[in-house]
Amino acid sequence: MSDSDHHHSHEDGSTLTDIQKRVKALESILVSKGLVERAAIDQIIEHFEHKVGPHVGARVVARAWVNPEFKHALLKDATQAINHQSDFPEVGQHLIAIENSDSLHNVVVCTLCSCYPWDVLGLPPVWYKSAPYRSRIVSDPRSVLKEFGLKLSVGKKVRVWDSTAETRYLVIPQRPVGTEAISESELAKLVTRDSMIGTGVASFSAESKDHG
Amino acid sequence: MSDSDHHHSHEDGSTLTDIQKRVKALESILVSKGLVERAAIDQIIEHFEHKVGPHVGARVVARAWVNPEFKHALLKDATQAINHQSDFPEVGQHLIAIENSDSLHNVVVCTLCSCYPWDVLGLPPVWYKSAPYRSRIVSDPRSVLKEFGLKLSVGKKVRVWDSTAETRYLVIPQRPVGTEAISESELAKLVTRDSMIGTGVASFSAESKDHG
Amino acid sequence: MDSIHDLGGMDGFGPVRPEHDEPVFHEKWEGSVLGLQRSILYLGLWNIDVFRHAQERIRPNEYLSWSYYERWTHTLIATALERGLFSDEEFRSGIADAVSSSAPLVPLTSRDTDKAFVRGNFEREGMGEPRFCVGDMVITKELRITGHTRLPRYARDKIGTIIAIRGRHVFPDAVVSHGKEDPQWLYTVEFEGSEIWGEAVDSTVSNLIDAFEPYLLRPEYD
Amino acid sequence: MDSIHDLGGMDGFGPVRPEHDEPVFHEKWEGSVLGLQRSILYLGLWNIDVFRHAQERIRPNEYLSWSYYERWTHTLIATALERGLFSDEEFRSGIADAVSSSAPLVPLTSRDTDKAFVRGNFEREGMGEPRFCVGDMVITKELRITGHTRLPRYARDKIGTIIAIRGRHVFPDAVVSHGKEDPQWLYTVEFEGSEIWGEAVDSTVSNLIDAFEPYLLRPEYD
Repeated sequence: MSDSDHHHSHEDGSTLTDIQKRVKALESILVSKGLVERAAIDQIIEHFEHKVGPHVGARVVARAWVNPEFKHALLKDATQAINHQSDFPEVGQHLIAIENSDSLHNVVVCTLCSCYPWDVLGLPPVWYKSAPYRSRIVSDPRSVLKEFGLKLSVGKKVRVWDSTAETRYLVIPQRPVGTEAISESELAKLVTRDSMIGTGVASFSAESKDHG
Repeated sequence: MSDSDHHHSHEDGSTLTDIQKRVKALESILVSKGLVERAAIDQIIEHFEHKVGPHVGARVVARAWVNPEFKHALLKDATQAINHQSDFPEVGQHLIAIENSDSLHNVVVCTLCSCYPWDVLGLPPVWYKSAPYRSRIVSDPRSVLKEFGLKLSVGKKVRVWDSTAETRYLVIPQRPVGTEAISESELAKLVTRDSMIGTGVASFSAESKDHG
Repeated sequence: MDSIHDLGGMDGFGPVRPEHDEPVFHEKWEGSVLGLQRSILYLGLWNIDVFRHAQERIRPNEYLSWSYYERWTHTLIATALERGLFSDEEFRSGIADAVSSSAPLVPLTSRDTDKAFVRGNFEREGMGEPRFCVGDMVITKELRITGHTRLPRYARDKIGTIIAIRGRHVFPDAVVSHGKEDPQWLYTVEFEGSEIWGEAVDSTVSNLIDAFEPYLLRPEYD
Repeated sequence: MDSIHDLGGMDGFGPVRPEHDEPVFHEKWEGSVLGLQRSILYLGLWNIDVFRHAQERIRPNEYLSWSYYERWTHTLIATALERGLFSDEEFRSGIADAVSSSAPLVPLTSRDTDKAFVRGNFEREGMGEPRFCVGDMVITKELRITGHTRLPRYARDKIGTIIAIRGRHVFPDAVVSHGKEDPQWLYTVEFEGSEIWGEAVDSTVSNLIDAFEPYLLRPEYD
């Protein structure tokens, strides 16, 4: 496949682009050989479109905020802690929770490919898989975080975790101030995807309280 | 300038490619502003097409082979040594001659761009400026040299010179055996461009002797 | 191999561009590619390390020009052809040969897709103790191999500290080079940012990687 | 900056492909680009270091996809626009503004092209002695800067030996970052191949670079 494949499509009158044709061809031969079932593929798509996603991780974080015992277990072994809760979906081994504090900010990357805690965050966003993020977050985290609108205080320690093996990292952002009276399920709504990667923080404003 | 510039030319009916148009546009505005003279450009092209080239370096190497005093001076300060000879073209400062021997092979690269001793070798070949050569010759010189058909003996020392500053390196290949009776100008014909970069050696066969 | 995939510390790619309200898939075929990748890995002919290594072998200009799922598509087809999952002719025609010579493989069906959703466990029980303890200083090797490795260039030949032992895991370098799991102890190693980036980074930054035991040396002993 | 131009030690680009009987130029426009580059440098508005740094800022996928003279063309136009040699409007129209605001520049003419053929001399006389002697052991810095540098990544944080002192030369890092020549002593440093590439390289190989004094530290003293 060369560059030109992407630029000169539609020459045969088909409305499919070259990449679409290649994916279709791959699927066809695998189905024809009985190696892949179309219904299974549809279920996988359905799973990633509607079942997993940052809402899973957000519920985990919210519970950690309100339940010190769960948080303790989560920081010890996130996989076990989550799988012991009956109302969370099962997650794979070696999920590791890392906690932000007043003195420490954590941020996660995979410089070598695009490792990401799919179980709890769903599929990674395009920027997480992109060269700009993978190249710069390790050497210049403060500038990159600034581009996300996150300005860390000068003395704060920054740990950049590169997911180079089959361990997966979930950042536990700090609980926003002023949320003492808020329920666990409402707290989960404050936990953004980026806050669990470390490129954002969980935040709370009077306005969001009014609407909650 | 994006990729598509290169792929979608000729849409205006012109027979020029996009890159040709851009070069023409650059030349036009510079000439129009009186900053560049077309005749000077033509002379520069003429110079690199017909005046400088590996034949210059080859003559330097051949003289070093037959004239020990010149060789001594060349290895001490190649620029001075060459500029002191009335029949060589003038070369710039900081040309450095490095000599191959039975125990040492030298090879030259510019990993950061394409620095090359233009004065004595002319313009560098495409492969010298290419990513495969620049990336691999420093870390795996023996394999790369093998691709050039050059198999070095196992114990031979290999020095890989990366032209990272304004110094320029000219390899003095070993004089082939059996060339004792050959004149300096005939010897120069045995000195290839690659032998002066270090990706080749000067060689001599009975056959070439017959023709010489 | 140290190809373009090893991006940590490179400059020149411009700013990160987050997309507001990014959809899970930007085009329908991207979902199909994901489904195909999961289904193919389920067959067990090769693992995630082999898939990653195939990505590393994409030519650098294509690696940078293609989108993520374009890279996946390319890699899935190339690896399937390489490993004989189907032939060139079968791929072109879309029709399976009458006589299939491949080993009996159990495809992923819609009854058991759940199995494909929980991440595989790469930890392996075994004899032996980890060589390093939490708190130990280690030096990462200057490791240049033609095969696959998970030690990024930026973290080589650097002094760091073990902050956690993660168990004994399948060693990706071994899986790719000779198909064996050869499990190794896995550690999280922390480096001062200045150890890696020199004066370019402020003293509050540290970098952490997960490093397999063969990547690590004991200072002054090895 | 450590962009894609810093290729030493990267894998994945495939074999070197020498071309038999390669012509000096493959297409006529390539010669024009070379002539234009020489003519523009002759104007003295910027030097070769600035031109190199402009190449480094080409986006990596374009750097790898474009040919050498395509990169030059791009860089010449971009730098000329950046430095105000002509305006966007002038470039598009091909017509110089009636009133030119640029400083009086002396163009290279066919009478004196010889001057453009001898390489410029970047050595600068000056006070002071070199800090290192031939035979000294040195450590290269772990140098990561956002501007221009001529210390390749593969040769950073490595122990080597000074084998030659090359004089006091214009410092490229300074020229690009603040337009001053700031001359520095230049040394040729030799490294054992294993110091740089670990066990991947046999013991007969050594790597040499030309390194400016600010790139070098004295072991255990600095």
